[in-house]
Amino acid sequence: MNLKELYQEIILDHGKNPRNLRKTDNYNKDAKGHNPLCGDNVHVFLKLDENKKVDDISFEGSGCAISMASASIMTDLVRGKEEAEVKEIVTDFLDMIKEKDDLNSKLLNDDEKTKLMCLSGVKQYPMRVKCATLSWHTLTSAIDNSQEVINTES
Amino acid sequence: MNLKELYQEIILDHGKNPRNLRKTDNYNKDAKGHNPLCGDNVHVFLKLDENKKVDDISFEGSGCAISMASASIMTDLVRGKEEAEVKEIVTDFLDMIKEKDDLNSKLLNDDEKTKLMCLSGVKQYPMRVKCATLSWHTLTSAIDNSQEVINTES
Amino acid sequence: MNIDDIKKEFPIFDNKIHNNDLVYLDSANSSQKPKIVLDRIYDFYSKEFSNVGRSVHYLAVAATNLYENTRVSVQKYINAQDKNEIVFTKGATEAINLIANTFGQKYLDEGDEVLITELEHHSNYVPWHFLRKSKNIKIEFAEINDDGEITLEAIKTKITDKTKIICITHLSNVTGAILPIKEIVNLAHSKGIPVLVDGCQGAPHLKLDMQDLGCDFYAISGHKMYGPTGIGVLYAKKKWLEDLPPYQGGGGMIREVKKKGISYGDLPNKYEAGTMATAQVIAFNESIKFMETIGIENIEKHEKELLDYAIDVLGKNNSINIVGNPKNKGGVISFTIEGIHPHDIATILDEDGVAIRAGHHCCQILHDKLGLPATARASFGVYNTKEDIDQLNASLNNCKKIFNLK
Amino acid sequence: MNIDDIKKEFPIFDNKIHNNDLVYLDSANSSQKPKIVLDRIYDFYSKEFSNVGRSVHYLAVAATNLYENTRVSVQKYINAQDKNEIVFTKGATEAINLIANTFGQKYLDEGDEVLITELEHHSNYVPWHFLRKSKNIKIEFAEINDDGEITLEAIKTKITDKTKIICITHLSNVTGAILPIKEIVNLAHSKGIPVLVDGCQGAPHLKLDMQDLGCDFYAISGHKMYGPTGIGVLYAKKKWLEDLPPYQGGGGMIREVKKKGISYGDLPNKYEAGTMATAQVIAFNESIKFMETIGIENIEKHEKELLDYAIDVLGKNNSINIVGNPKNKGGVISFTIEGIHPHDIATILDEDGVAIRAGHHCCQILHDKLGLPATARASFGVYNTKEDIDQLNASLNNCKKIFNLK
Ligand SMILES: Cc1ncc(COP(=O)(O)O)c(C=O)c1O
Ligand SMILES: Cc1ncc(COP(=O)(O)O)c(C=O)c1O
Repeated sequence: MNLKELYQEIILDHGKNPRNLRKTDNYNKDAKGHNPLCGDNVHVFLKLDENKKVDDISFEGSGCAISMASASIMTDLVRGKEEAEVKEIVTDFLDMIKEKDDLNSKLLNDDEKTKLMCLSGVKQYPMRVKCATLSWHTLTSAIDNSQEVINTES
Repeated sequence: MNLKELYQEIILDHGKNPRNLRKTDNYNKDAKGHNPLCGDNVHVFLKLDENKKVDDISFEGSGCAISMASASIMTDLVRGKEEAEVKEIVTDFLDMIKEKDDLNSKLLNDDEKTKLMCLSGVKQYPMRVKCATLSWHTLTSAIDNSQEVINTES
Repeated sequence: MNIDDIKKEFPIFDNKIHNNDLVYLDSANSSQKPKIVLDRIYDFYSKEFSNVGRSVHYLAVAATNLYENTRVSVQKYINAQDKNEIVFTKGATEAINLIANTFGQKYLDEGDEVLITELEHHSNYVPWHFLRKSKNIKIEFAEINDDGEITLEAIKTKITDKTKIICITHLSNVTGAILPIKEIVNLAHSKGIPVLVDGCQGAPHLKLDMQDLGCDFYAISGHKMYGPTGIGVLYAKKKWLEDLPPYQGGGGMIREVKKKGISYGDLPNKYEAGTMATAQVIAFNESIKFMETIGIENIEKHEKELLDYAIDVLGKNNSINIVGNPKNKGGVISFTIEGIHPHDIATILDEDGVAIRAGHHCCQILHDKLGLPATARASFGVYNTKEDIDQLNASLNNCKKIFNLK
Repeated sequence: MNIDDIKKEFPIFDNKIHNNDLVYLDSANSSQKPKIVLDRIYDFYSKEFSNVGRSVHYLAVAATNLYENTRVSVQKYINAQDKNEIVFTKGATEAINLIANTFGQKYLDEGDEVLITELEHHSNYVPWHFLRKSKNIKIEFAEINDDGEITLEAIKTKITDKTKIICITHLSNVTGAILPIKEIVNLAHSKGIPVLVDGCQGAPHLKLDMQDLGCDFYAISGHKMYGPTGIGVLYAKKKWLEDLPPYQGGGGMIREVKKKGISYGDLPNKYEAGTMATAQVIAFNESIKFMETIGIENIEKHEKELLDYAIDVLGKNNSINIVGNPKNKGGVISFTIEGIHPHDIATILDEDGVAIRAGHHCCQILHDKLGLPATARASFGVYNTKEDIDQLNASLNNCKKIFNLK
């Protein structure tokens, strides 16, 4: 295992200074996520325009470096994408964290992929995978408008 | 251990043909005993005369050879004794079964002691001690007029 | 399958009982444990121990994975649809109490009926009795026939508009009767009634397939399945676990806890409050593997052979009366000998190293019905042999000699 | 007392974690087990195994005696008046649920108040919360002071005419605060209110004397006392056990079972339904002996030395904030580091073989009050040493380096 891979500079940076940590005005979709193991909470706010494009996305919550960095990078990446595209990116990310070696989506440019791959260090830390995926599951829930609280324990 | 000591002829005889297995008419004291482990039940009926002497004693119930023989021998022995004497005999018997080598009560003649000592074989069978003592505890309860069901499990 | 080899896997048989080999015929009470189960407990505590699900350090991660592995093994073993349909309890008794309590809270009201059978173990009666007191419900008993069986018909007769749940044993721990669960479930479901199966005696001896049986709840005790004490399984269809309230409250079963209110965790955490029997759950995986390695079909076949042999041998012993004569019967023989109380039988047999059980076997209702205060019971496990039956019979003859019977 | 020798009695420390020695600082979560406990489990299953209290054969008699021996050992260890005041459960969580359920059934009605504290573990809150739902009772929280303590005064303030039971932890699993139980019990009893003590953290670390404490109920988890998982103890004064209704129904807890009704067995059987965690109970006797052999006074002294040392060392490490500062404190240190989330700390420490816990430690109410979503926690057992604390501190410095903190 390699702590250096887990805590890369970019993770530490996003963890310490998360982008989009605020509440979008006039958001039209949102969802809450919760990790009962560590007590981490995240609340994702989405504003889709009439073309279902992400006009704004933000989040509130607190958590470890991994979960904050993951939410921060995620919110940066999906702004401007369409709903269907967002879902594709989420799936791609979750697949990578779970089993795949790489990201495959053509919706992401190399720079974006590199950023996301920084999170792949958690693969060696099974108990921390949930930290990296919580905000992503919550984003899906927000898009699907499902009312349930996302719970990464299950 | 020695099964022969446990199942002496006299035990087998009393076990098969228990004396006083009936219900005393006009009894004035009674109590029920129960052994939840084996489901054995005994109901002891006492008729004390105005001098608190045992005019009649009987029992109903079903159980193993040891418990039937014990009740049978007990009821034979205490007939004609006074309440206080009955209690002394009960204590003497229980002491013998629990820890003492012999019976000490002067209220019992040698013949009676020999009969009772036949039950001492259960000492080597801890789980069977309850079978031998159930009716005796129940007799005490009848004399004391206590309403609770005697339960040898505790 | 070589049964002598299997017996060798159980360290208990290396011991002498009153200088005799142990003839263990009390497996319906609790089974002995193979060495791999004991080794697993030892290894877990000495190499991998940690509390489950609460810390992120190495040992905690390892323990949590091992714990969850058992859940998956059980799921596969009983063919449940989802691993979260497997809830660990401390035993079958707790599993049944869990359902009686939560189902009772939500679905039982004054006048409602719970249908059980005369074969039920106290564990599948007393928890329902509590509701009789607290909610004024009724308990109905489906009656046995002369062979000591419960037929589909016996159940049908007792179902009314008020029947809210049917709770039945898979295999009687006294007569050995195997109930027609699938047919009963079909009938019950056609009337919208859920079915709880007490699988204590079913799980160690019969092939289990929850999809085939179709029951809503199935309760298992690990210690009767060659596993450790202190571990049981409640199988429940997901819709029920999602629908019913939690049973015990504590750490691990919550989502969010505030002064004003509490929300509960997802399945199966919702039903696993507090520190669980971690080591026992982990070792239980080895019990499942042990049974899988032999193959439940082979276990069934072996025990059936023993049963047939025992019925034959004891049947020829003219003082012995076998209780019940079910067509579909598992490896349990309860019997009486006219003139010798079961307790005396058990004591005398023990002297020869033959361990049987005497009493009402936690089935007083059945014994009342049969008019017997107690019976003697020999029950089989995979380690038993025909020699065990022969020894049983010889020791029973010794009983008769001591009691001067012919 | 030579602690190095004691450490050798725990096989777990023979293992390497990520190539490092294990520094186990998660004993408040669950303690490691000495070899004698593991050996006892192994020996019991391989030489003496049988179900308890139900059969009369040799193994059953032996097992029943061993089982009851533990009850007597526990009675003596905690100085209970009667061995039947000791009820075995699967853990402290079940013990508290048992009382919440049975006391709640009988004595709590709409508007009644249960007084707990902000320090309580979810296990001593959720079971009472159930009654809030089913019976419309209220739960009041005695408040901590700035040092993370619960004072007698804090309890007094919250007692009203409606207070029906007070439920408090002996030793906080977060701040380490030891509560003035005796004084609280005296106060409560002067108003006729019974007191339940969550002894999960008290039992492994403090001398227990039920006659001195005077509480009505005391809940213990075996796995935190160097014992097996799946075993706990409920101590309850006899008058309560006689007075309260049974909790779970099943085999072993009954007296007579009829179709029309059921009567329950005597103590402690009334509260021990179904097959119990026999092997765990029997092995728990070795845990008690282990603690007795060292002497609880010596354990307390050793852990106090560790605690003082740790507070000194961590206190000098300027990024570390220790949560709470109770005057009377047990071997638990919860802390935060500004700029590093506790989960990240735990992951980084684990790489060095240092096992701590991060999270809310099943105390969300307390963490809410402190305004901390999570803390890191190091907790001690008898096997810990000052070197363990040094390694903890070194690894915390490594965290800071990775996170670029000074
Ligand atoms: C103070 C306290 N109470 C209750 C519990 C719950 O104990 P268990 O999980 O063993 O039932 C714990 C341990 O997690 C604890 O520390
Ligand atoms: C048919 C049946 N049901 C329930 C039980 C109770 O199981 P346990 O005591 O393991 O909870 C038993 C075993 O005694 C049984 O044979």
